[in-house]
Amino acid sequence: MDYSSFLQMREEFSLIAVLVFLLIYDIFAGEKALKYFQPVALVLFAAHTVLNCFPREAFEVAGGMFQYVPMQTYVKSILNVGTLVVLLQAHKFLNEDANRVKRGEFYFLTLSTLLGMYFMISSGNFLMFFIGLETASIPMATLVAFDKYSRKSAEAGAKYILSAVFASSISVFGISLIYGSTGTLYFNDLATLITGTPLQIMAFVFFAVGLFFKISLVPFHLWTPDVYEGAQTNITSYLSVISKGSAVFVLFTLLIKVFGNLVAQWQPILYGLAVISITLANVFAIRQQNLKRFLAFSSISQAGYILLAIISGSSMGMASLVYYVLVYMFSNLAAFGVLSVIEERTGKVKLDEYNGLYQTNPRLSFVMMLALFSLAGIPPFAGFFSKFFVFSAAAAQGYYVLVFIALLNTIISLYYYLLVIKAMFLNKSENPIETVKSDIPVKISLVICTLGILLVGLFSTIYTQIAAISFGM
Amino acid sequence: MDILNNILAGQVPMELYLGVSLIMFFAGVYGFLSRRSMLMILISIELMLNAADLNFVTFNRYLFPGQLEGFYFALFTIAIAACETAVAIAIIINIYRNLSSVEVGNLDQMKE
Amino acid sequence: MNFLSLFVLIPVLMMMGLFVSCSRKQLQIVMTIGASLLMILSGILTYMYLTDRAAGNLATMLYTADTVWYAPFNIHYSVGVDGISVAMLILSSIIVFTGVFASWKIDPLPKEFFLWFSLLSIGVYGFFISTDLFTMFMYYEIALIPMYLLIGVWGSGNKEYAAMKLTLMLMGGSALLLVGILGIYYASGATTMNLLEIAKLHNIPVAMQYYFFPLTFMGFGVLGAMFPFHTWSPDGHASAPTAVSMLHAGVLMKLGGYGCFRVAMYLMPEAAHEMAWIFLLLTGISVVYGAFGAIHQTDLKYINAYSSVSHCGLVLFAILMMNETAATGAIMQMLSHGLMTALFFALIGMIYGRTHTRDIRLMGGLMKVMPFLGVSYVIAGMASLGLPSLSGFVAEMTIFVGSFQHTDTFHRVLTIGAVSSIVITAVYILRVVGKIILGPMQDKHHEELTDAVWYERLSVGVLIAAIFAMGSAPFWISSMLHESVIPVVSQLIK
Amino acid sequence: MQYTLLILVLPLLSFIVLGLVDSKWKPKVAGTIGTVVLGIITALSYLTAWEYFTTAKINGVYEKIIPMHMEWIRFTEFLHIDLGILLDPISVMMLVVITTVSFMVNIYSLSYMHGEKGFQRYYAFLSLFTFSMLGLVVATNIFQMYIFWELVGVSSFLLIGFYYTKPSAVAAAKKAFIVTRFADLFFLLGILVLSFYTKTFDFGILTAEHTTVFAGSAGATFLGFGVISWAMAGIFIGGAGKSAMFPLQIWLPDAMEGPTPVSALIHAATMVVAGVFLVARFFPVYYFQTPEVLHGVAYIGAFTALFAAVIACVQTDIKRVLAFSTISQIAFMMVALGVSGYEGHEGTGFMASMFHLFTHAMFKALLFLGAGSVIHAVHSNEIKDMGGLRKYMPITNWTFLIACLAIAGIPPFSGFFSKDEILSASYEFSPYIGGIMTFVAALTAFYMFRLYYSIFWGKDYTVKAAAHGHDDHGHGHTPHESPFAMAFPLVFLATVTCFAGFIPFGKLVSSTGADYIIHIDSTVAIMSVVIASISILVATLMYRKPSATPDKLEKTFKGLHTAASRRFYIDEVYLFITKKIIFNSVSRPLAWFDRHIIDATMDGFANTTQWVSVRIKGVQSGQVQQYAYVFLLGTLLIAALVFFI
Repeated sequence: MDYSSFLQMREEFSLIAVLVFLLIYDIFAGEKALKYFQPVALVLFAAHTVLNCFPREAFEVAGGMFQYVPMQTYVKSILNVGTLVVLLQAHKFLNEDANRVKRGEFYFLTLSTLLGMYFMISSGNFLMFFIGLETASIPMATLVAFDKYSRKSAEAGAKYILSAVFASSISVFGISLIYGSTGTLYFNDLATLITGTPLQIMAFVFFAVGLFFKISLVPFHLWTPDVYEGAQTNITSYLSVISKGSAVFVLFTLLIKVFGNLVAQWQPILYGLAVISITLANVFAIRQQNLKRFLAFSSISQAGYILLAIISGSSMGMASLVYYVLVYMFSNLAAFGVLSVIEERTGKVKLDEYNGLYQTNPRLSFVMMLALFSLAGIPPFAGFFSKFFVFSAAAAQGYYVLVFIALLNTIISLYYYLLVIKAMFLNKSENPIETVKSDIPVKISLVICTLGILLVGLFSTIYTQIAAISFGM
Repeated sequence: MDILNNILAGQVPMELYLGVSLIMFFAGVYGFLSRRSMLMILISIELMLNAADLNFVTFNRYLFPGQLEGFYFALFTIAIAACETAVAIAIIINIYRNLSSVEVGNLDQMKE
Repeated sequence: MNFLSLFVLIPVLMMMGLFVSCSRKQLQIVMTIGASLLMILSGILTYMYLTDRAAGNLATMLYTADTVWYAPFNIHYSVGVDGISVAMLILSSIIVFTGVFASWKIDPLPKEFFLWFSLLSIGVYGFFISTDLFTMFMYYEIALIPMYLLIGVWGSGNKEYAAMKLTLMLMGGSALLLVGILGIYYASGATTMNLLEIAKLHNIPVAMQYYFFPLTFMGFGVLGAMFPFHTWSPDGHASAPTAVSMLHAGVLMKLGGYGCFRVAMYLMPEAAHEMAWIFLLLTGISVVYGAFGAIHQTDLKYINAYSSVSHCGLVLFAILMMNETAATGAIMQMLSHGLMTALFFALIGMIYGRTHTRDIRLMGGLMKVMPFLGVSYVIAGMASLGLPSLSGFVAEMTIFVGSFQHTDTFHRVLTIGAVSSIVITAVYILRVVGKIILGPMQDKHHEELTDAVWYERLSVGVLIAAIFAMGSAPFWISSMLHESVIPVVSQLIK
Repeated sequence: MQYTLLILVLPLLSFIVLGLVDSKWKPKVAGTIGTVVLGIITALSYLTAWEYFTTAKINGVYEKIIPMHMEWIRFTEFLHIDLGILLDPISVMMLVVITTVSFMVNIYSLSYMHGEKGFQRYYAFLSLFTFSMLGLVVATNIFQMYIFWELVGVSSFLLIGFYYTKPSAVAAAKKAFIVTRFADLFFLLGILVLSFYTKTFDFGILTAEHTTVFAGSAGATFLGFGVISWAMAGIFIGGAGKSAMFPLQIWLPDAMEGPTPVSALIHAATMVVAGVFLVARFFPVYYFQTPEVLHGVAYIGAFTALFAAVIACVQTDIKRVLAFSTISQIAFMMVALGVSGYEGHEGTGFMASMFHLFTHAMFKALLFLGAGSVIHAVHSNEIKDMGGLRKYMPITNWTFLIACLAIAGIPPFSGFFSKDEILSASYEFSPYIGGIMTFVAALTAFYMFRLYYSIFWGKDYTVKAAAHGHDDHGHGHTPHESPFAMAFPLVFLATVTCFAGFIPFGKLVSSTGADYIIHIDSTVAIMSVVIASISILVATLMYRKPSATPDKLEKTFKGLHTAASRRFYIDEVYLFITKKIIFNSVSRPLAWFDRHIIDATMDGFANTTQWVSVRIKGVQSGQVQQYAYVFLLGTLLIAALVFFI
């Protein structure tokens, strides 16, 4: 066997190299060298991001265990950028005395989950997929419970790990049934072997809920707000964007590649899930006082919108999905970034504590507003374009009613996004949040996000690039 | 009686294994839903995962004897389950430190 | 780069200029220069348009330019103008210009105010120059959102409720609209988003039109304050700051009528024919209902908002009559209503700024202390109730005559109903004029009030001049519009 | 005759200039500008009239001349509003009337309005009015007429509300505008219907004798009447609104809140006869196409004449008396049109109507100016504050008397000639109408002389003023004759009134344009003179000296008297309709409906969402086992649905 073909898994090896280097650095470096740990880590990761952002020819490794298509480069790059932004935002948090000793772990765990996602995305076999999935979710639990002195964090960690394991066991059970009915775990073979027998449908449902859990669709979403609230804000943002982004992409590829024959089954399922996810999450969101919970519900409804792209099952859907994830990443990370800065410095996360924020922190409020407008789908921000494309993809397949329901929901979502904007800009406060000073990495991260929000929509090249290779999906 | 004879003859039919695994799986589910202690819940999850492993192994042995995919999957699952348990136990210990209890019902600070 | 894009570019540059300016004076300079440039630009455009038309250029749209934007969706950035857009651009420029002066001393946060104001004008201008469904929709939404903050921060009264209501209802409209637009795009074969090309294809199946026509029409109709989706208008306009009310009632509501005409009717003529009667009833109700609603109000802005419901209802009403004259009248009514309602809101804002009340029961005899504003108010009122030589008359008469030429009795009877609104209009206009401008002084404190200052006079003066100009010399604008509605109407008659 | 354009343009310019400069110029300058402009256009009008009546006759018929014409706005292929000047006998006659009266009023106002705040504005408005009214009469098409019709309405509104701080003036202005606007609605609808069937607005085409434009409407009926009848009825209602025909007369008495010269100009001589002019303009259409409507005009006119005359007998405000008298006299003109035939002798009514319009304009303006002079002197409108003024104001006294005699129909004053023609036309049409009109003529004579005696005779003036102590102006103030600027118009108009009857009017104005020889029907003439004389005599007996007879009569016919002095409660009916029905029963519920149904529905969506949000918060219980439970249920539900659907 020619192992040299393994070298084609460039992204993964590059990430492993970063990972291992940082682990060794953290363990063996002296006190003085550790000062530069974060800058080194960030630079390394940035280099990794830049080096791996060019798509290559499609290939397979290990007999189809690992399958690469160019689109994955984009997805992975999006995840890379997102992770980089999260790391930048976490810079200050990790420099605090209590956390300094743990920052090696933080990087290691974060990058491990990312590695898991890489494998999940590129998997060509259910075993590979499952390993990737678990690699992505188990370290995540430790990240959620990162602050070991906080009860909330511990509670969130427990909830996350229990729910995640519960979901993955159901999922594994489903995989086992698939195996039983077909005799193979390779995606390439499965595509023809899955013919729609009742057992296979059952297996599909069992398997799929595991991913629905990851994407946090209603009714598999209940863990989301609690975990988002309990976890440290930067981790929440990681969870909400990177973890979810990889899962939706995988869901789409699996539905097309593996379960293409079950399209008559999964389209109505997704239809229903999209409707209730969007609606219920929105209804929950309007009442939230804690901004992290609020964004949790918002991200659930965003996931519902993404389903509109998946449901179309077309290459246009694929392109709009990836684009949506990209835009969603910028917007959500911007919102979480502002949130984390303020929580970090003042400990305030309640909606009414944000009253009058514009008076004291005009720039942060402005970024927050852009992010929320983008999430709500208001032009000229990128969110408008991504929503439009997603709707367009669904409408192209004739799902006008679904699009209509989703659009009606945008009204509700606009309402609660405006509640935050109202708090920041309109409401007056006796003691507003004091002016906070954000450090340079956070500033960079917010600038990246803002530029993303402003420019990704207006410059069509990004979408056209994505769309150009979505046909080879 | 055929089944019993078969079993006695050392030829256990596949359905029986699958039945056991199904019972294990739902026992695990039931345990997850009803147990108070987080440790018991973890054990229930192990049951569920093991049920899946049993499925893999059974299918491999009975239906596709020429290959090893199911066995491998079971092996990997066991390993992953171990990781999960390790992390979960760590978190439960952390919970215990914070709450002096491992009752899952106490995890209700964040809701609505 | 097509020179039409300057209409969008100038506000963008204005925003940049505002961003770097640091004193009120600088803000004012930036805004004045920008608004004047826009005025000049629309003047030049009008001149060029008229000369080109006179030279025999018969294209549906002039100065078209087309740049591919999102190729996979056939989204192009395509611009072009015909007489209707030219008219609307003039209107927008006038109102932006006067709006700047009407909010000369806006407080607090002038910088932010003008920034949002400029963003709003980007939306408005962009909408009118676009010929692409997507960009049109995009600009439409761009124009909606600044409203929230403009009303919420700088408004008065129950502003937060009003701002929220306005934004959400208009978003509701745009939700309907987006489905309609997607439907149009895909039902026409998903080959182009360009209005003109879709119209040329004319291949949307009639069965599909039955779904998408009402969606599109209602979507735009919400912004056009069509009954029963008009309730955002009274609250929203009442709470908005002066310049925003002006721009919103004056231009933004016209987006609704323009869109109904340009998109809904133009692209789906068969359904328009079949379903017009439903909307005719609704808009007919708007016309009368708005007028009656205005009679009972006591807040000046509410009165004007209901009057806008009535007048804008007339716009949609006329469009649905589907003949050239009525359609021309509709566009003229848009212009005329835009001008006079802007004038109204400007005056109300100025009066409110002095008396700190808008309740007509608490004011009286203001003519005595502020003759300029008083006279202007009377002129605005007269324009609104359709006095000849002011703009309202020509517009309304074109609509009435046009509508009445409809061969169907049902339409003519409806027209009679709509015509009756002119009496009701007179009633509420005169009620207000009689109450606050004329009559004895109600409040002793009002004796000390002062008349308008120069920037207010400028703002009001420009609007009045425009109203007079349109009212006394309607022929050129009427013929400019007339030849531009022909493509749409001929599509409908086919 | 291009210069006729100047007749329109000059007052417009004068309005714009005076309106813009407002109080920046001295009152005197503004007044002079206004008056001089009026003087010029009066001269031009006379020139026009002279030139027209001397040259425009072709084959014995006066032709229509259109010296100026432009397209203003085009609606459809056929329909377009033009602005132009149409000269024909009636419009030329109107030019003369309007400019003359307006000129007189301008001169008069120089003194009457002296020292008023807003003097410049007043002159601006007067110019505006003159412009609009002139535009109305020279209109070449019905829409041009409608345009100026509205402008006239608004200038009337502005002038009635000239004393804008006075609530009653504002209310009166509003009322006038809204009532006429209501009538204009029907006018407009009439135009719309008419133009829909005839495809033209043009008077020339519509009123041509053998026109074919009505062919298209043949057989088209609505509720049993031809559509053209409806259209022409609508147009008549428009005219009735302006001319204060029953039941739209209510605004005119209130309009007396305006300055008295304005009443003279607008509400006596010119604007109020616009309705008559309108019917006259459309006379061929009425006559040939819709005779039933024309008869309706006659009946409504007759009723109005009687109705107004009865009320005029009991009013105590001198301007109100004159106002009702105006209504009554305009009704005379309407009747005359209504009963008129078309050609030759048949056309008496038309000619008489125009003639009466002309004479009435002069003597009614004179009456109002005279009344203004009196009011100027005693600072009151009420009859009871006057009396015995003949000693103080001889010129006013004499001119007023001449006007009274004219309106009463005593020869040789102008009113006699025109009224006599009307009466004889009425008798030819129907003896009943004739009888009613004669009775009205008698009433006219009675109430005019009641008025005349109450002002200039009766009790001595100063006594009353003293008795009426609270009147600050009246107290201790001796009335004196008005200055020259006021006296001159009185004298001028009186002169005209004396001699206008001898103008060979029939030669100038007739329904066909051909000569019409006036011949006085001696029976009718003698009868009317006798009856008028008797009425005057009765009035003389009752009012010349203070006597108890009026009070006694008042007591005897208490019901009638009260009803008449309350104007037969028509105002109350209107108030009921507007206040109770429109405002309280339509508008208020509508506002409520808007707020609590429509708006509440929209809010309801929001509130429902909020409510649901609160209700379902229990789902998010915080218990991880419950989450798993929901998770499992969701899975099984999906599985079940996939299998069973």
